[in-house]
Amino acid sequence: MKFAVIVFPGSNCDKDLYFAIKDGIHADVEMIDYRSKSLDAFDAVLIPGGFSYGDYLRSGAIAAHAPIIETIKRMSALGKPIMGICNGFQILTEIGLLPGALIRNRQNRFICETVDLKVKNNQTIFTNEYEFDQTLSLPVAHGEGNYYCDISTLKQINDNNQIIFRYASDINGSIDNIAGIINKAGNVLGMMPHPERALEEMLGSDDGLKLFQSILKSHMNRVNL
Amino acid sequence: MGLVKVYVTYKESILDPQGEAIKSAIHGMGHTSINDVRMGKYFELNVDNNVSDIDSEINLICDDLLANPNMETYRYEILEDAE
Amino acid sequence: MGLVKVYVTYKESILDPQGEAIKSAIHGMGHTSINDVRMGKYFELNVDNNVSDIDSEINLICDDLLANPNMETYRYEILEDAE
Amino acid sequence: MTEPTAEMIQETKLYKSWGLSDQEFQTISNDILGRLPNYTETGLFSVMWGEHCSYKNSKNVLRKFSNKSERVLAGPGEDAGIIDIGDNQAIVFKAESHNHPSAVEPYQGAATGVGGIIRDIFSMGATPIALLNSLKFGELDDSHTRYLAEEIVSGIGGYGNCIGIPTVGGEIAFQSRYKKNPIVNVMCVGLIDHDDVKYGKATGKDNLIVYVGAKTGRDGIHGATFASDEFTDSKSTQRSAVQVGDPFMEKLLMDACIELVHEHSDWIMGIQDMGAAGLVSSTAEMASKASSGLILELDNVPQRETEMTPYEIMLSESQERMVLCIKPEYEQNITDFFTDKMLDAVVVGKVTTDGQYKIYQRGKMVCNIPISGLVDESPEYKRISVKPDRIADSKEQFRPEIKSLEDVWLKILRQPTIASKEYFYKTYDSQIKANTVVQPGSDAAVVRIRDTKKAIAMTNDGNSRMVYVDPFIGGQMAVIEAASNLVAAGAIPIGITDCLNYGNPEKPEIFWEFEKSVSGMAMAGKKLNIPVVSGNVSLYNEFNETAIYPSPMIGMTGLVEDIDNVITQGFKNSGDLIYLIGE
Ligand SMILES: Nc1ncnc2c1ncn2[C@@H]1O[C@H](COP(=O)(O)OP(=O)(O)O)[C@@H](O)[C@H]1O
Repeated sequence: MKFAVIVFPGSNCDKDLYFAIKDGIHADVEMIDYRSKSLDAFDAVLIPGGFSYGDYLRSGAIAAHAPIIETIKRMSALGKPIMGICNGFQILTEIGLLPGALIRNRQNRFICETVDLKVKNNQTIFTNEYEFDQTLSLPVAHGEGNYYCDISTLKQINDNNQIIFRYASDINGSIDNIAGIINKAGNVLGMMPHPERALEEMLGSDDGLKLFQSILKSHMNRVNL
Repeated sequence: MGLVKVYVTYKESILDPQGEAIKSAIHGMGHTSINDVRMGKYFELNVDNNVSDIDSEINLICDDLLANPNMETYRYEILEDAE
Repeated sequence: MGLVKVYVTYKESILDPQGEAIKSAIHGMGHTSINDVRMGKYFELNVDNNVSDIDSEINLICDDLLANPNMETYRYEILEDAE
Repeated sequence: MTEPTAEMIQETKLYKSWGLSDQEFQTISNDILGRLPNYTETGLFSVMWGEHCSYKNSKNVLRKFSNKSERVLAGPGEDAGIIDIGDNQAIVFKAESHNHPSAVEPYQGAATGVGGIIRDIFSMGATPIALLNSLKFGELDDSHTRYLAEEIVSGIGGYGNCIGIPTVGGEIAFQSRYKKNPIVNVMCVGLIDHDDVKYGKATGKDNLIVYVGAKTGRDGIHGATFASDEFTDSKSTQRSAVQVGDPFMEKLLMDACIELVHEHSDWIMGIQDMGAAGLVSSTAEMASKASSGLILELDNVPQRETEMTPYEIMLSESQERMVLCIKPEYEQNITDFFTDKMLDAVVVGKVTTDGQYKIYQRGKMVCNIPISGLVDESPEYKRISVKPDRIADSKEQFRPEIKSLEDVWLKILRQPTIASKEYFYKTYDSQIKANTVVQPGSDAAVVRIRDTKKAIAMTNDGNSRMVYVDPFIGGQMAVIEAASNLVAAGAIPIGITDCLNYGNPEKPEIFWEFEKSVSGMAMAGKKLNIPVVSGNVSLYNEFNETAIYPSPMIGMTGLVEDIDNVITQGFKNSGDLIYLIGE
């Protein structure tokens, strides 16, 4: 299985994600420039955290107009797994692959800490290695991670089981403690916490590992069918 | 050259934590007659005069970039031939 | 209740990194008739009607908090009895 | 505006308002130039001979420090010190103060401080791996102090988080002397392979000087002189000395420079950041290190504003800019390389052999001075040193009377200076890059080095109250505390950087504090065999004539040979035994 890590100007968790795939699950991975025209060679697309274009204007707003976005949308239409972490999540909402928006933390400050979250849906290609309702300890680091959507959207994503992770407690004002959601088709995941920073006990937690393993396993299963 | 001023604010239903923080700072300074503060973004765009349909151009830019319709609204003014 | 709108912008000689980034994004989207973009802050303050000298109060708040005179300038409008 | 002529400058003593003394002006005119300097030249001398660039008041005190050990690869004089950590790897680190800018515009002042120290590290070719910061504010019951603290902390976080370097440690103290003159010291640590080290040299006839990064504007002109100036109420609207940081631009610049050094080392002879005193300081120092001369063409300097004068272009402290010295045959490669990274790179001059600094604008020569005079012949002062009365008087020892140990204990814990700083450091991304083994909250931060068993421990320390009471002992304690913190984390201390923050050195009692505390730090450093490889001096930290406490900050790094030996501060299990070791 081959992963692409998209590098926008200002992405800064790109290498962390690269190492997560290479050293964490020992799969093929390549860093892909935001100007690339094709992702045909890849089985999954990862959009890293960071401050694409400085997060100027609004996080993810300018990246949403980068050349590679059209290609990412095509990959999504093909049903390929696409995962955005932190700034990647913000970009996915900006380009409309995921509903809602990420607004400024309710406490009006950047927060960096390790928090508990619950797996609310383990029947996805991203979470099948976890137990339902399992508690994960994952780092967050964001200033605009407060998930917002209007009431009707909230009802929809609830009804469709699109809420994948919820914070165990309110950390930033996110509506219904939403920490991560998936699209209706089930191939695009966005989450604020950083699984790629939680792969080794030495760094505090290895709860992120199973997420990457899930993607790998889902792919293998499909390929083997 | 024309000047276009664009104002972008959070939708009313959305809590504005910056506005809240500023309000408490203002109250802390003793100005208790300020009941509410909302903070938004303000842009000045300098536009070539030869643009044919400036309204549609500005609306495009706002919808696609300057504001996120999921959470923000915008309005703008066009000042022809500003300094 | 009165509404006061405050606009804060960088002084001309100060770099506006956000404005620059937005400008290139706008150009990238094909709107090359936009020559320049500056980004500022926009505030809406709701003020009690019984304030005696609203101008001096707003000036104080702007000078001390909303703008830093070392790098920013501001202007404001008072809209009496706004919605 | 038409510039005053050389004669007018002499007559009106304009140079004085730029910080040059009569004596210094005479030396420049009579001994160095043999003529009167013009407006631009006077400006260049005034910043290069200012304390910030020339260390004229502190040089002879700084000589007390030892900067040698088996591990030192480069010491003071470079952008940052370099210390060997084995296996062909080294760490590069330095600290910098941004006190004055932060007092005037706390968010941007602190942010641009972080930006500046990061450039110092990657300009040597190193990859920054961690940031630290040492902050001193007034008492928190004051609303202006709370505003400064909030803004300064968000400025530091804003820049570091955006550029993607973890902020892993620091210290914060509160004391009323810092109310109008906060202390903002930032430190950056980088990692490098020995072969990749680059120095800021402009060497080799006809090699080209290339300007990379943000355009030059009128912001921050005379920032370096401003940094060595006292505050008073009347100066509270200093106009030109504030800059806005652009961490996004710096991220592009950083990644590009590191890649350039790694992949295309043969294209470049030297690389240097434009920090305090901008273009003049960077280029003149690069030429001085190689005993070269330089020609600069100002028309080629990317400018954000129109009609900038040579004085303004040379002294501007616009942020996020670098200077390279390259071989002419690679000019096209270099411009293409940077264009691909969304950065402007333009040739603005070339290296000569005559030792002169020649600057042209619109075909006209606007400056022609010997580089040695500008850089190396800056004056050096030995200020008068007098022991303050308060110290002579301190025979009367204060004896605290403790009625309830519990009350006192709680009272101490409630002191903002003692209490947890989590509220602040939680706003710093301390984990980015996924290497932070020990995050803020323990004695020292520990960052592992990927693909090795090694890690680097680091800390910032300095108790200014202690230094105020006894500068010599307080200086020693700063070094000892930092070393203990590193040892407690499982590391061997290997190097020191410092920020020396004091009041006006022309006041004998202040100078005494400075001298004595440096002696204390130097002695402790020598005893423990920890060299001082870089640092920064910030003098004139006063508000309305009242100086801050003498506030040296020790930034220390340590080497963990085996990451399995890293220890954190907290008690681990109930039932574990507690030992008290030492006297
Ligand atoms: N400005 C700061 N930035 C990051 N971390 C900080 C800052 N101030 C304090 N800390 C962290 O808080 C912890 C306690 O700091 P401090 O009170 O100075 O401890 P000590 O006196 O034991 O060295 C340390 O881990 C330190 O790195």
